[in-house]
Amino acid sequence: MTNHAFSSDISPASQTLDPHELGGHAARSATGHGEGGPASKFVTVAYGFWIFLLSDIIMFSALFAAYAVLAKATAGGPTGKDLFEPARVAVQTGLLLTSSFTGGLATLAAYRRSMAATQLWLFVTGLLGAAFLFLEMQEFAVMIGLQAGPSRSAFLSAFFALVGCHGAHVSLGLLWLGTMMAQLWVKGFRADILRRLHCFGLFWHALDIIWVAIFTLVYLLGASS
Amino acid sequence: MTMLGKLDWSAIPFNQPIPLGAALGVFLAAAAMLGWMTVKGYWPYLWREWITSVDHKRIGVMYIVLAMLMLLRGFIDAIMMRTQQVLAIHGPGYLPPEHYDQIFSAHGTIMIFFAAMPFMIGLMNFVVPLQLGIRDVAFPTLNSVSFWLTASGALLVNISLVIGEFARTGWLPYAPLSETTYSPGVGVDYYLWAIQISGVGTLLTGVNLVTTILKMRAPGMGYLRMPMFCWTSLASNLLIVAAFPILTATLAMLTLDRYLGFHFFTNEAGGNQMMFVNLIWAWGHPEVYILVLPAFGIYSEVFSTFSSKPLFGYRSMVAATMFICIVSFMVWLHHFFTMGAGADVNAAFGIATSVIAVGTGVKIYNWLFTMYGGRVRFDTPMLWALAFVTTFTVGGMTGVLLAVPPADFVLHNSLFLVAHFHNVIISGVLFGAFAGFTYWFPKAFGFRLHEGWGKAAFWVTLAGYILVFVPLYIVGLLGMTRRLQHIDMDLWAPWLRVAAFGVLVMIAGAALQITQLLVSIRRRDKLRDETGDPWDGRSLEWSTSSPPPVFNYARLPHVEGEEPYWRIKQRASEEHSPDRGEAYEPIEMPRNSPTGFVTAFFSTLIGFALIWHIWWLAVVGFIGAYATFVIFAWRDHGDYEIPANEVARIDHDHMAARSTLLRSRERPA
Amino acid sequence: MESAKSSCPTDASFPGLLAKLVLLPSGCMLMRLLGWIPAIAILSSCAGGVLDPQGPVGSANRMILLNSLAVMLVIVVPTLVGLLAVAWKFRASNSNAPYDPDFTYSGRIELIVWSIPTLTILFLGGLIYYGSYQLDPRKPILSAQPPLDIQVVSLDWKWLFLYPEQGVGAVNQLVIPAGVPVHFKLTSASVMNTFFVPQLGSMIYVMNGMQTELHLQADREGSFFGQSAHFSGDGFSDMNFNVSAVSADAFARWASSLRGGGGVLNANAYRELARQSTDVAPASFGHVQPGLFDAVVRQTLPPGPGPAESAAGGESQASPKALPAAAAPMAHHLQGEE
Amino acid sequence: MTKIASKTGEIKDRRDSAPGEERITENELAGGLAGYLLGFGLAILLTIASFLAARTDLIYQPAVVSALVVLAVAQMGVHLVFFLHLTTGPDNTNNILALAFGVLIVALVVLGSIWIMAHLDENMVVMTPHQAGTMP
Ligand code: HEA
Ligand code: HEA
Ligand code: CUA
Ligand SMILES: [Cu+2]
Repeated sequence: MTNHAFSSDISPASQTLDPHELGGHAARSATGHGEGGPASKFVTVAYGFWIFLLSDIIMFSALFAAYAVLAKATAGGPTGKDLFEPARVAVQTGLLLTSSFTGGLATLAAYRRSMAATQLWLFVTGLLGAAFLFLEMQEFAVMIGLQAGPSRSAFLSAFFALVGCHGAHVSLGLLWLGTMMAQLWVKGFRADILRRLHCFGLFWHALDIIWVAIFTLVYLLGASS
Repeated sequence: MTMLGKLDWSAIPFNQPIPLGAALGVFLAAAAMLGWMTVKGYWPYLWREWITSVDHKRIGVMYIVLAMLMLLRGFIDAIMMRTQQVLAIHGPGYLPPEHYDQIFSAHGTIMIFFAAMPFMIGLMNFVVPLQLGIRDVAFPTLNSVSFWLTASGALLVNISLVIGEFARTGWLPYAPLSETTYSPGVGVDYYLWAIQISGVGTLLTGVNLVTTILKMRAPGMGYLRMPMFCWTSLASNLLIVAAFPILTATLAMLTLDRYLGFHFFTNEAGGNQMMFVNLIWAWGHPEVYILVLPAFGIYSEVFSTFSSKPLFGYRSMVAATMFICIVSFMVWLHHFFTMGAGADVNAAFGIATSVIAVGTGVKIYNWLFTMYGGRVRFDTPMLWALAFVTTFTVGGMTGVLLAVPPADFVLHNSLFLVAHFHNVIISGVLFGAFAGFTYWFPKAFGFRLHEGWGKAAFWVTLAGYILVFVPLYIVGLLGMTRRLQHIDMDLWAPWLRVAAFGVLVMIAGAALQITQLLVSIRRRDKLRDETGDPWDGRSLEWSTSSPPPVFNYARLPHVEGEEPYWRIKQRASEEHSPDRGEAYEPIEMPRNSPTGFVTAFFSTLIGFALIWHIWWLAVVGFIGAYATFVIFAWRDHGDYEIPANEVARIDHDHMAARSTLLRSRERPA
Repeated sequence: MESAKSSCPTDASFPGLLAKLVLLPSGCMLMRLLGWIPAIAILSSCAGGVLDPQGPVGSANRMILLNSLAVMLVIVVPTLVGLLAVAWKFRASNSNAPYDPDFTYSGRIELIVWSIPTLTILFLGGLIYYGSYQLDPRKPILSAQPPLDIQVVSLDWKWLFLYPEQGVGAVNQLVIPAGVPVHFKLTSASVMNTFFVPQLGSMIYVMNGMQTELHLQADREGSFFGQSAHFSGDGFSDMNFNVSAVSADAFARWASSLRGGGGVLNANAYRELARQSTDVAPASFGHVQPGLFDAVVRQTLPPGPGPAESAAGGESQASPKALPAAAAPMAHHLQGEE
Repeated sequence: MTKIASKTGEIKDRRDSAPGEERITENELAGGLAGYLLGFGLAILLTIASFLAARTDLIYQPAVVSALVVLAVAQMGVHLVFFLHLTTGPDNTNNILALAFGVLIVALVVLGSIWIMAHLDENMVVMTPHQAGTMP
């Protein structure tokens, strides 16, 4: 794992002959399409997780579709404009965004094999995620207290399901994070743990992307229209 | 009673002799089976070699065994429906509505999710890594988890036979019928949790196989050198990855409605029932192509092998496959043309639907030209394939007819529709499964299935199939609607009698098929396949022994063109030696793991607990599942090593058998 | 959409075409067999069903159905014949057939193979496009006669028909004047159902809290079978009704005879009716409270209660009066007779 | 990981990167920490812009939607490029193709559903309870 061959992976000769790497699929030469034989375990695991994330995003898309269709079905109850608090959402966004950034820092630290820094940044990431989650739970509690729980109207059902599903993902992420930090602590930078760490990074960034869609389509549009 | 949630003695159908008898029968059979295995001391063997196995071949076989059991269960449901409908002409028949409604719902659910899907996934699991020339799928342990979650879902559906009831809503629980107001019982909950749990398994399979195909091919196996079955598997698994999350989300919404008083699809508080229909078909339509695409791949292999020719128009076939894969996501509205979306929407989706016929047509013609100029051998797999192309073309045509909105306005939900989809599913998927089963059986077990019994089963099943479903087309045109528990129209009666007779013929077909299996097992020594290549095959799986060693290939094959195995054979028969003469190296293989089995155990527990509102048990289940994951993640050694000399020894025997074969076969120029 | 002629297949263009198809490669058994399957269906359908339409919409449905089928058969039948012929000709035991394992690609065949289905679909696409617009269920039927308005409510498990102009209503019995376009507005009191009279044509879903529309017309007097085409629960199999198309005079007489009679459908009676009940005999109401249908659509009248509050007896709780036998042949278990 | 031949004789594809792999950025202008910082900064700017766009009167109101959508798409792009290290390089082809497939499906499902449901709803107009009839 310590031998990181970067640009040298592509031999200088091939670079000059084929600067845009559009060359033919000469037998046995790796092409990025798997013609060189099975990919490394790291690539395989990360790619598999990537596919899983895409499927997860498609699941969210069904929830988004439901929200879009039901957003007006307030059944005489409160609307988004009545309920949403832009300030809270702004703070939540800041927290999640920063946690994505610190997650990146953790990845970099792991790349440098620095245990202390990795653990520290993972911890900060988790902390920010937990703070985000806390604000979200608080928001839900407030809404339910206002008789604006998920059973009030189809709009609120769709809202709670969509935002709640994201929240559930964040919670699962925290559970995963905690488990993985313990593993990292006990077992060190082992190949399988590094793979999981990498997958966690992908997961966390993807949650951030989904949040971007949520704060735009649910909160900002809901509060503005 | 609160300890057990909603569960009490009334859940067991003491007052209904038929389900109770069936349940007792199944229970006794299962108990006898378990007892027998205990007495014989088979448990350690089963645990070691099967239950905890992460070998893609073993998992594939287990999928197929599950599928065949569920096929039998679904078939029994079908027999009950066909007989009920003839006995209930101007009468009540023998199945009251509340029971009959469960039967067609269970039939559809079981056939699609627990017979057809596992059969196809089992075949893909078994074949794809072999055809790609690799040692296992990308994530072997996950593969085992997938299988056991599927089994867990199947188990829940079958438990509903004994404890409680199954959904009475049809195989897709349209809201608001499936909401608590109109379905207060546990039937829909059984459906929801069974499908959610097995759905997770299916999704993971999709991820696994997509990754395997895109990232794990033998050196030199470029995309355009993959056998057709790998391409259709790729398409099918891409569809799984894209469609199953929609199903998960949709059923989750219904679950929230039922459990937590949400209002996605209820009549009250602004819920929108049409949204359920929309979302469920956004999954449901791709689903039917998830089923049929792998079958198209099987047929491609079969046509090519038994015509002794490479597949005709390979690139076209690839293009058509990916075309179907994408377009199948743009047509879902054709299942609710009659909901009233208006002319614009209907026309757009009608045209998009019929466009799929182009991709499928191309495939049909390419199969035709594959036979053209070949030497067609009518072995059982080829018979299934021929029955498929012909009858499927008719079923596809009636599908296109349904894609014409004004025609669908009078055929929707009629028995014409029922006939359409059995016409495509049985010839497409079921015959494909049978063809693949017969074709790869020798690879899996080292001996062939008996041809005589196989052909008899084929002809009888084909006859039964036509006798059942042609009459259904006709009664459909006569206005008969689906899911009728009793019938009052004399007009339909004669055709229903023909269909009932047809199902008797089908029973004979199924009996012949089971006989074929039993006879073949008894005469396995005569049917032994020593060479690993019983059909004069063309793709890599035939180059290893039957059954293949755990590691599939002692040395990964180096692919230097299309149909690599065919080339190896040709070269070898010229050189009179299959051996490349390279040295053996030790091989690392993944260790067995009980993770899948244990996870599924806890999932079943969670499912059952949630169905019956036994909340504490659900919590226990969740903790158990989490602990299982942590323990799995904590382990230090995921792989074990097979030493080089062991690999050499295993491979040597195979090579010896093979050389004799290759020398004995003369190759046409 | 002019009115349909006699409905037996002798005058439909399709069997002629079919006969040609069957006779063309005379001697091919399989062709005959395949040709016979739809033929049988058509022959037997004289007695009722979607190939025996009794109104303009149904006729147009059938025309489009048969057109599409014919177009597809033109290429599907040769395909089937070709498949079996090729398989047989190139059987391994036939030493006369050439073996050409290198015949794996032909640009010309490739082109043909993609274009044949494409062209067929292009034609079908036109049919789909124009058909969808012409037969949109919401499109009124062109007619000199002003349309009759009928409101339809599906209940668990029976059909309620309301005549807003006449102020009367009926359960599981639909009486319409022949030759007059009918404008249906439909909704459901509980779960989804589909309103479908095979011999009149197009069906449409009904849903609670929503209103769908449908235009149908019966060209001749007669009695037709109607049903729900979407499963709606345990009583679904009995959710059928008889459609009596009668002369305009008879229709007027029927309506006024109802109006004179008893049976009041107001909110309370409706609530009773909305309870689950199966195998409900046809019944009628001489007075229907105005605005009832809208109240159901707007959910001012709540959705049906489902199994929870339903009477165990399975008998309709409303107090309807049996239909006057003179106006309409009343039968619950309808036969296929005309 | 990038050894040419492993113990089992498999040849690893060296020009194949995992999604998000850190080494991808080594050849890029803003690699490592710089890349994360840049991405973080851009994301913050875009977020602020979104919140402002939702409140300001400077944008023609009906067009606020498009402003928000554009900003969101831009922000997702920033995340993909700077945090998930997606590039158009040949080593990333598979990753991008998978993403494109996912985006296509998401678009089909969301836009298709909205289109279908809009038509269904429009054809089944129900008046609001306020306009309800005179039933008791
Ligand atoms: C994969 C899907 C699948 C399959 C294979 C089948 C197979 C069959 N189906 Fe099914 N069916 C559905 C999917 C399927 N069905 C669905 C989705 C519905 C809708 C449900 C709903 O309304 O909600 C439905 C509904 C349905 C109905 C209800 C119609 C109605 O609504 O009125 C009927 C009635 O006859 C029916 C009949 C049959 C019959 C006779 C078969 C037979 O063809 C079965 C034949 C089986 C065999 C020939 C296998 C026997 C062989 C073995 C068991 C041996 C295996 C062993 C070895 C290989 C060694 N089906
Ligand atoms: C494996 C399963 C499978 C397959 C492959 C198909 C294939 C097709 N199906 Fe089917 N379908 C189902 C399973 C399947 N279907 C099920 C389960 C349902 C009902 C579910 C329920 O309601 O419970 C259903 C319902 C269904 C409907 C809804 C009807 C209704 O509810 O009212 C429609 C409507 O468009 C339809 C159309 C089609 C079309 C156009 C194809 C096409 O893909 C067919 C293409 C093939 C051909 C056309 C033949 C070969 C082509 C040629 C030889 C070329 C030349 C031909 C022409 C140009 C016509 N199907
Ligand atoms: Cu359905 Cu409106
Ligand atoms: Cu479909």
